[in-house]
Amino acid sequence: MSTPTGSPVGRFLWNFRHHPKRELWFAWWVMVIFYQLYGVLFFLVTRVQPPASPAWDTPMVVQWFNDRHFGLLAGFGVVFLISGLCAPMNALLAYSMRRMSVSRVFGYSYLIMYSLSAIPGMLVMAIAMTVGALRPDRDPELIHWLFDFAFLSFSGTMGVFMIGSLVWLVAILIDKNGVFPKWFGYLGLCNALTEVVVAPAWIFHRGVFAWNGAIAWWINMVVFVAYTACFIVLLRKMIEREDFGTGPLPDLPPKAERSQQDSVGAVQ
Amino acid sequence: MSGTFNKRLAIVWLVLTAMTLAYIWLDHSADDDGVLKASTVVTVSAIVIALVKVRIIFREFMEVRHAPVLLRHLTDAWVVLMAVCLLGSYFIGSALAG
Amino acid sequence: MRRTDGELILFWTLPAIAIIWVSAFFLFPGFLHPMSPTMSADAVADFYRDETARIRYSMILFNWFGVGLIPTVILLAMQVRRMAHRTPILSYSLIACAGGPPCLFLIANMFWLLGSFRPERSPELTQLLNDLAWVTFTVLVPYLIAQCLLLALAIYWDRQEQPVFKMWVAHFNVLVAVALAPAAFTALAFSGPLAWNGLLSFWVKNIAIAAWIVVMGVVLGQTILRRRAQEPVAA
Amino acid sequence: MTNLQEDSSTEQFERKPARFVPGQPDMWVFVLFESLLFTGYFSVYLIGRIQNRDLYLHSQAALDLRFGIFNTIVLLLSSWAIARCVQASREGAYRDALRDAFLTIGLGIAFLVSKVLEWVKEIRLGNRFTSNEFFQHFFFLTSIHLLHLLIGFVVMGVAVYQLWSPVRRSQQLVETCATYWHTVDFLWVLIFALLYVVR
Repeated sequence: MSTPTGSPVGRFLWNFRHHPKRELWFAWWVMVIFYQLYGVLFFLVTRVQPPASPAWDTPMVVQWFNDRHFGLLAGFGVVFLISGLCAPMNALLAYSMRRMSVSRVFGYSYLIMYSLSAIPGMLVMAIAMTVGALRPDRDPELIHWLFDFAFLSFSGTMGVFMIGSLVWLVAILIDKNGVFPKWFGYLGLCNALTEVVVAPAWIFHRGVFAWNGAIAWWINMVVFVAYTACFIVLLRKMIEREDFGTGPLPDLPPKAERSQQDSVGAVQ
Repeated sequence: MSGTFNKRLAIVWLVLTAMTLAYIWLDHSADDDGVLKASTVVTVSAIVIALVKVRIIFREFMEVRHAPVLLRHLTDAWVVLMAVCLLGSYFIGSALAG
Repeated sequence: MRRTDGELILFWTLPAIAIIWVSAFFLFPGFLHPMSPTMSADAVADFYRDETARIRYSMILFNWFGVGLIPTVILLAMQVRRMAHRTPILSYSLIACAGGPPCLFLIANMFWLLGSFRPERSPELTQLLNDLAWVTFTVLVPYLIAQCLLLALAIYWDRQEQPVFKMWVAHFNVLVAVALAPAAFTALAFSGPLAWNGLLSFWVKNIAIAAWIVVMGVVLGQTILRRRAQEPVAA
Repeated sequence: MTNLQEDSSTEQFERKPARFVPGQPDMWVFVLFESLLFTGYFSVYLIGRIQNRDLYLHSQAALDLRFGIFNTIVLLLSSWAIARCVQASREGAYRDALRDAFLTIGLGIAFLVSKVLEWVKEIRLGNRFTSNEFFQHFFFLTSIHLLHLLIGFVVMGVAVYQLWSPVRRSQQLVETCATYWHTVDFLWVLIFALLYVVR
């Protein structure tokens, strides 16, 4: 086994094949790419987020679908292509719990809960939106029904994410290996509580609690983005600190030593 | 030691309760003869009293009084931030509503 | 030593499931020839009215056995566990992928069954259920694509004297993933290869799934048998 | 856990003169983040209120200020009790600390009961979650706060569990639990002022 050669591509290929943490880094990058694509696809390509208003009348909804016809069909096509990316991402989160000093039950529960979370989280919406955009000449009432189905399945099904955050936060709080800082556990509680707050979307057609409302959507989105950004950074730290042991995760050495150690690690 | 601490906590509680009871007077003074009316003075005083209570809870009950400078400044900043947000949304909202 | 009792039983459910799936596939009148997305609402309603019985029975069969592939996928995930990896991330990922396709398929299955439950309803509604069923059925590829690519990656990374799977299995899985990909974009066209009855979205996708089941079934069987032959020596 | 305990007991003597954060500093991230989140909810409420003053004023008149005052005083009492509990446990008086912890839980239950009675009263009057904008906010803010209180019972369970047995008694965890409980208290102080008193 040779050490990495000079060119960046060569280095990348070497690391991809031989780096001791290749599986962890792979899953981490998949997660980063997934969230980037998620943002681009939902906000820019399909433009279904920020959400349309549930208060609209039927002609308005049909107009909304017509404006986005191609974007919806192509964008959700890409969604169908890539939503399998969440599998390595959830595997990494489950792995973080496996690395803690807690029962394996936590990691497996989280893995199973989140393995299907993409279905209520985005795929049902994608299917309903695709069918809605499929035939612009369909009975407008039916298009309106698909519109409700899409947004409510997307915003209104949060149990998976609430219970999932709770499982993760309990694991973090009782963990003695220091895989995550405790404050992230408490932040998980904030996130779980905002998942409760979207439930009124099932009840209101307008106002701050509707699925596009200031409280049910905007404030929740801010919390969700903050939470996601935190765990992406913290998982990166976890991978950097990983020693493949079972005891407490060591802290990162200071920067100067780290670069030296990296090259040693690479030689190993 | 225990005595002085508990006495201090009791006084804090009394102050907080007195401030809560002040709301009754505030509430009565708001309406003339049972006619409901909006009042900026009542709104602003209610919010300010509440935030003062929050700061007392921070300082005394949550022991920020003894905490490092960073936490003391951070909690004070938070009280100011809440005041700015609440009063700001009230006044800007009023200005927009006309 | 990890217990392996019953692995073979689970493995031999695969041909049984395959036979049931193939029979249900041919029993469903809408698969041969696949229904066109250009059919009018009335034509779709007539189809559900005329073929009610075959739709119901074939879909009930699928409803029973739709989840039948899960043991095979988990057996694959267990083989990945034995590979020369430092973390269980890839086998976790395969476990995370296992439930997705049956779940999506069950949604499609429900829409077909609902369509045939009251075929006398307004044609517009039957067409809506039919669209939902076909779109869901055609786009259920994301977990399958991820599964193939992850398995391929796991095999590429399995660097040891005697790898669990041979390298060509990885190449085959990448090929299957590529064959499945176009189906995700089926909604973009009503006719031609992308349409849900077209060459890419229907024939290539379903033949790729069938080929994957057959090839991976054989490979998996060989691997399990080989390991069982070696195990007494190792233990 | 034993580590934590040793840390906190050795620290105990040096602590008084030195400045310290009560409990896990991590809990303060929750306190600050959650109060920011509620500030968001409150701002949305105030802006909604200004756009529809009369509706809010008339709906607000259906609230009973006595419930609000009673609830606030009960929660302030519970905060006082948990603050005493922290002091007692810091000085090693665990029996007193336990008594104060149970007192806190009891006062929390009193708040819960009074809150539910108030909801029943409002619903009998015909003021439901879906009645109008004011009651949307009223039921939303009170119920999300009550959810925090219910979580608070779990948190107090942790505190009691720590105080119960001599082999545990992590002062740090008790203080962390207290910080959470005070958060429930001060959020209610704000909610009370905004729902019942603001005009």
